[in-house]
Amino acid sequence: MVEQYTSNIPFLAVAVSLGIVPLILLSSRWPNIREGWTIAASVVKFGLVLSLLPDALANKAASIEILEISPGITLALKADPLGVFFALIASGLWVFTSFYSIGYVRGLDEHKQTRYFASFAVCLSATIGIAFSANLLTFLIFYEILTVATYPLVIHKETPVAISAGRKYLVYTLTAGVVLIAALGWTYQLKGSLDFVPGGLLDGVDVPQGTMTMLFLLFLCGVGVKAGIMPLHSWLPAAMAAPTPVSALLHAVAVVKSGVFGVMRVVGFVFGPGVMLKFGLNDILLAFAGGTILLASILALREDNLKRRLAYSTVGHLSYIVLGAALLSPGSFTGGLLHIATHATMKITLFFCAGAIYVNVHKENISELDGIGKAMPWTMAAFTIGALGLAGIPPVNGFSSKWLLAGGALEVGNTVALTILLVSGLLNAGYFFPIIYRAFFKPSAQFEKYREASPLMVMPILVTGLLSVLFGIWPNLFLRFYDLSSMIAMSVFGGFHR
Amino acid sequence: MTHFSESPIIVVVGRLIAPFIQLFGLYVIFHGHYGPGGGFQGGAMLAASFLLIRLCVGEEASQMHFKRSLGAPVGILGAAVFFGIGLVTMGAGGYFLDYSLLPFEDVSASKLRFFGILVVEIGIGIAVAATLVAIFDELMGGADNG
Amino acid sequence: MHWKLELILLVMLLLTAFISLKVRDLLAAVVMLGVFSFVVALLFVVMGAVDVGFTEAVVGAGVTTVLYIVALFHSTRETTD
Amino acid sequence: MIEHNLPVLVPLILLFGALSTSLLGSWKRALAYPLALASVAAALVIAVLGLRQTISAGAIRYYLGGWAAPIGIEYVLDPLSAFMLTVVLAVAVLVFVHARTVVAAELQGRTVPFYAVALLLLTGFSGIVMAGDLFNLYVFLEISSLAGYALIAVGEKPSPVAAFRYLLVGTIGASFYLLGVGFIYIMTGSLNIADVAKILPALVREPPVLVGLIFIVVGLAIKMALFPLHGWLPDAYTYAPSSSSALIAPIGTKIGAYVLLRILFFTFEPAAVRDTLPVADIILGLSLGGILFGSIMAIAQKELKRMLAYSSVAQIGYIGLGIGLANPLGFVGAVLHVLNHAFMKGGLFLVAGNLRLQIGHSTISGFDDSLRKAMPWTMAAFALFSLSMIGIPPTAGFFSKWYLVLAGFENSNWIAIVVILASSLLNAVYFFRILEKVYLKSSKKGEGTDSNLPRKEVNTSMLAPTIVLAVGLLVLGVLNAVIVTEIIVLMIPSGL
Amino acid sequence: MAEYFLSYYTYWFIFALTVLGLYGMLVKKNLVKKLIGMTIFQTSVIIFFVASASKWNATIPVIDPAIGTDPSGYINPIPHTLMLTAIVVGVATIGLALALLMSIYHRYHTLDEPHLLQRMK
Repeated sequence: MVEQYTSNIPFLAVAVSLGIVPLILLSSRWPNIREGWTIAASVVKFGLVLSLLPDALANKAASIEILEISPGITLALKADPLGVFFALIASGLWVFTSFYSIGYVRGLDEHKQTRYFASFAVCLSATIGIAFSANLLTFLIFYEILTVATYPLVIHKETPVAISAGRKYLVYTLTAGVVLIAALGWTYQLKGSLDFVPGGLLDGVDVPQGTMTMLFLLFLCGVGVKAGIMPLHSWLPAAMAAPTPVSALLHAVAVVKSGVFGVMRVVGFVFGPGVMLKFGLNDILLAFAGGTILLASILALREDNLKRRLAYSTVGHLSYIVLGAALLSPGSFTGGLLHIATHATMKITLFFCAGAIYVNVHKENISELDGIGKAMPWTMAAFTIGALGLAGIPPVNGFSSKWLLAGGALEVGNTVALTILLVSGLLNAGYFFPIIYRAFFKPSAQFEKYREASPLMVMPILVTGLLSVLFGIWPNLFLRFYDLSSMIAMSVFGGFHR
Repeated sequence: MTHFSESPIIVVVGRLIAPFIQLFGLYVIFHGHYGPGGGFQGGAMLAASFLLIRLCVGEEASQMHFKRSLGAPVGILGAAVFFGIGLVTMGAGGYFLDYSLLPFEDVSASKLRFFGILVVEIGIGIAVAATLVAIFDELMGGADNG
Repeated sequence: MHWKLELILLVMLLLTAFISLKVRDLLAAVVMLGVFSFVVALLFVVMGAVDVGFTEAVVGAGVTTVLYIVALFHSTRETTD
Repeated sequence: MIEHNLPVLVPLILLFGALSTSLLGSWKRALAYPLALASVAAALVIAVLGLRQTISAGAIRYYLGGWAAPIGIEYVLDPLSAFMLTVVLAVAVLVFVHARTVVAAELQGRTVPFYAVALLLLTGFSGIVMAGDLFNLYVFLEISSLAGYALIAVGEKPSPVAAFRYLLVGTIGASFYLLGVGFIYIMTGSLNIADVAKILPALVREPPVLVGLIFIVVGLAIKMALFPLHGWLPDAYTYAPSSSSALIAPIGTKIGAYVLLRILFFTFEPAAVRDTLPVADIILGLSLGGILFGSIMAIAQKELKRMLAYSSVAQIGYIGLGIGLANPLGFVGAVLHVLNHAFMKGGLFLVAGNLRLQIGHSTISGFDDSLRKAMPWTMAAFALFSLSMIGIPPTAGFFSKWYLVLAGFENSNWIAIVVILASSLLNAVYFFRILEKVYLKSSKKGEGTDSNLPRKEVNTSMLAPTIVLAVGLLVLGVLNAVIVTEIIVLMIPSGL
Repeated sequence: MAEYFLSYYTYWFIFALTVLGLYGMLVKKNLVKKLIGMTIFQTSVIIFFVASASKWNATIPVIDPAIGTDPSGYINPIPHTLMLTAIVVGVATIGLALALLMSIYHRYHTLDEPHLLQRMK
C-alpha cells in the first residue's frame, strides 16, 4: 500500500508552468525574456518532479488536497509511482522541446509566438495535472484543460488545412470529454467515490455484465480518443498540420500519452485486473489494441508525408501500451508502462528530425528526401536510431519494452497478442527502412548546398537519440523507469491471481 | 387634436358631471376603510373625471384641471405617502405598515390603525389618479414621439 | 330571481364579448368592450362583490375604454377581421 | 432592527430608488444614473446580509403590517430566496455599471425612464422571490413583466412588435397562473405558501388541485420560456436594447424557474409532484426537447443576440431538467445552473452590447480577427464565457452539468444524460464557430467593415463588468462545492 | 349528470368566456382585436375568482348589524380584495399595450399582422 504524506510539491509542479503564462503574455515584446520564462519553468518543473522520485521509489506518495470541488470529491493531487513516472517523461521532454521550439519558431519566423508559448505552458500544466490526479474528477478537469489548450497549437498555422484539423480535433476530443463525464457520473453512482485505487476502484462492485461492459466502453471512448485507439484515431494524423514541436511533444508525449496514461489508470486503478477478467473486458481492450496495431502499421506504409507516417506509427505504438494493459499480466503491464517512456524518447527524436528537415530544406514528403543523409548526417543518424528502436531492434530502448510485452503475452499464454507484436515489428521496419534507405543510400544532389540545422535544434535531437540508446541498454539509468514500472505493476496486480 | 368633440352639449355636460364624479371619488376614498371602496376605486374615479374633462374640452383647456407635467410627480408623491407611513412604523421598531406603532401618544391602537389606513388610502388614491391620468397623457403624447 | 339575473348577465357577457371580437370596426369593438365591462361590473354586484363591481365599472368600463379610444384615434379604426 | 426588517428592505429600497430616480431625474437628468446605481448596490448589500443571516439563523418571516400569516401578507427570506435575490442583484449591479455608456448611446433622451423602469423590474423580481403568498407572487410577477415589456419596447425598430407579442403571451401565462392559484385557493381556502403546503397533502388527489397545478405550471412555463412555450423569447431578446437584454435575459426567465421550484417543491410535496402527479415527468420531457431544440436553433442563427436567445431556451431546459428529475442532486444542479447561467448569459449579452456599441452590429458573419485586435479583453471574456457554456472544467458551466448528470444517473434516466452531454457538443459547435471567426478569420480591407465606427476596446465602465463576470465564472467553478455545501444544501426541501 | 352541469353553470360560462378570449388573442389578425381578446381573457379570470367566493344566503362583506359578526353570513371578502389588485394590474397592462400599439402604428402604419410581417422584413 502506498504511504501518503502531504506536500505542496505536486501542486507546485502543476502550477509553475501555469504561473508563467501571464509572464509570457506580458513579455510578448521581448522574445528573449519570453523564452527565458519557458526554459526556466521547464527546468524548475522537471526539478520538482524529479524531487518526488525518491519518495515514489520508496512507495511514499506526496499528496495534496487543494479544495473540495464537488461534495465529497476533492481536487486532489497525488504523486504515486505511476503519476511520477508519467510526469517525469512529460516534464523531462518538455525541457528538450523548449530548446527545440525556440530554434524551430525562430528558424521559420513563425507568427503569434506568444500565443504558441503560452498555450504550450498551459498544456504542460494540464499534463502534469493529469499525471498527479488523485481521482477521476481531477483527472477529467485537467484532461479537458489539455483539450482546450492544445487547440490553439493545432490551428497555429491558421491555414484552411489547420483549421479543419482543429475542428476535427475538437469534435473528437470534446466528444471524448463528454463521454468521460458520463462514465464518471455512472461510476460515482455505483461506487460513491472517484478515487484511483491500485487494483481497481470498482473491484467488488456487483453489477450486471451489460452495465459493466457499457461503463467500460464509455471509459474506453473517453480516454481512447486521446490514446488514438482505432476507430477514434483519425484526428491524430490530421493534427499533424500543427508545427513540428507541437507534434513532437503533444502528439508523441503529452496528449496521446495522457490518453494511454488514462487507459492505464482506468484498467489498473478504476476497474482493476480482477474486474477486467471477470467481465471479459480485457478481451474487448485486446481486440481494439491488436486491431489498431496492425491497421495503423499498414496505413503508415501508404503515407508519403513524413509527419503523417509518424502519426500512424504513433497510433500503432500507443496500442502497444494499451495491449500491455489488456494482457493483464504484471510483465506486460510493466512493459506497457515502460513503452510509454521508450516510445516517448524515440518518437520525439523522430519528430524533431522531421521538424529539422522541414525547417532546413522545407520538405515534408518522404519521396523528396533522397540523399538528405549527406546534408544532415547527425539528424538522420538520430532518425535511424529512433526508427530502429521503434522496430524493436536492440540495443535501442524500444526493444526492452517490447521484450517485456512479449514476455507478458507468453506469461498468460496469449499467442495472438504475441503474433501481433511480431508482425507489427516487421511492419514497423517496413515503413521506416525506406526512409533511411532514401536518406543515406539513394544518390541525389539536390541537398548539396544545405547544411545541418541550427544547434538549438540538433542538440535536443542528439540528446534524445542518445537517451534512447542509453535507456535501451540500461532501462534503470538515471530515472529508474524500470523499477518504477514494475513497482506500479506490483501495486496493481498485488492481490490479483488468475 | 384639441377636441374629441365639437358639440357644445358634450362640453357642458362633461363639465357639469366631472365635479360630481370627483366628489364621489373623494367620498369613496375617505370611506373606503369601512364601506365599499377605498383608495384605489376613489383614485380611479378621480382619474376618470379628469379624463372626462380631457376628452370633452380638449387637451389644452383641460390643463388647468390637472397639468400634464404633474402626472408622474403627483403619482410618486402619493406612493411616497404610503411609503412614509410604512417607514415610520418600521422606524418605530415594528413591521412595515404596522399602523398601531405610529408615533402618536395618547391614541389607542385601533384609532391609530383607523387613521393610518385612512392616510394610506389617501396616498393610494392620489397615486392611482395621477398615474392613470399620466398613462392617458402618455398615450396622447405618444403620437408625437412614438 | 337572483340566479335568473345572473344567467341573463352571463349570456349578455358572452354576447358582448363575441360581438366585440367579431365586429369589423375597431371603434365599435371597443365600445362593445366597454359594454362588456359594464355587464361584468353588474355581474360582480349580483355576486355580492360590491367593491369589485364598483371598480370594474370605473376602471373597466370607464378608464380602459377611454384609453382604447384614445389609442384608436391616434392610429386607425380599420381592421381586416 | 435591520435584521428583522431585511426582507422588506430590498423591494422598498428598489421601489424607492425607482420613484426617486424618475422624480429627481426629471428635475436633473444627471442624477438618475447615480441614484439608480446606488439603490441597486444598496439592495445588493442588504441581500448579502440577508443571505448571511438566513444561512446562520434560518429563514426570516416578515409580516406586513404585523398581521400574522395566514391572514396577513407574509414575506419570507429563506436560503433559496436569499440566494436568488443575491444572484439577481449581483448581476443587476454589474449590468447597471455597464449600462451607463450603452444606455446613453442607445437611448438618448430616455435614460431616466430606462433606469426607473429597470429598478421597477428589479422590485418585481425581489418581490417575487420573497413573496410568502401565492397572490402577491402574481402581483410582483406582473409588475416585473410590465417593466420587462417596457424595457424591451424601447429597442430597435421591430422591438414594440416583439414586446407586444411578449405582452400577450406573458399575460396568458400570468392569467393561467392566477387561474391555477384560484383553484388551489378554492380547495384550500388559503393563499399563504406555508399554510397551503400544510393543507395540500390531504387534497393532492382532488381533481381541482390537479387542474390548478397544471394551470400554474403552464403559466410559469410561458414565463420561463420552457419549450415549446418559448416563442416570445428570441424576438424579445434580439430587438431589445443591449442593456435591457443583459438585464432580462440572465434573470427574467430564472425567476420563472424559481417560482416553479417554489410551487412544486415548497407548496406541493416533492413526493406528490414526483409520484402522484405526472408533472415532473412532463417538465422533464419538455426540458429535454427544449435543450435540443434551443441548441440546434442556436446553431442556425446568423445574429449573435438571437443565437444567445436560443441558447437561453436550451439553458432553461437544463434548469427544467433539474426540476423535472425531482431529486436532491437535480435540485442542486438546477439552482446552481440558475447562478451559473445568470453569470454566463449576463456576460455574453454584455459582450454583445460591447460589440454593438463599437462596431454597430452583432452579425456573426461580420466577425473577423480585427475584433480580437481591437477588443482583446472583450473577446477573451467571450472565449471564457463560451468555454463555460460548453462546460469545460474548471469553469462554472461544467459543474452544473456535472450535478445534472449525477442526478440523471440517480434516476437512471439515460435520455436525460445523453441529451445533456449531446447539448454541450452542440454548444461547442455554435460557440467555436464564432471563436474561430474572431481569432482566425483574417479581416479583409474594405469588405465587411460597413460601419465607420472606430474599432477599439470599450471603456472601463463597460469592460470591468464583463471581465468581472468572466473571472467570476472561474471563481464560481472552483468554489462550487462551497456554494453547494454551504448554501444550496440548506435549500433542499424536506421530502425531496 | 345534467344536474352536475347545471349546478356549476356559472363556471361553464366563465370557461366559455376564457376560450373566447384566448380565441381572440390567438386567431385574430388585428393587434387591437388581440388586445380585446386579452382583456376578455383577463376579465374571465377575475370573474372566476369572484364567482368562487360568492354563495347563496350570504350578503356582501360589509358588517350588517342584523347579521352580526358570524362569518357564515357574509361572502368571503378576500378574493374581492385580491381582484381589485388584479384589475389594477389589468388596466396597467392594457395601458402599456396601447402605448406599444401606437408605437407600432407609427413605425409601420398598420396594425394588421399580415401587413406588419410584410413590412418588418
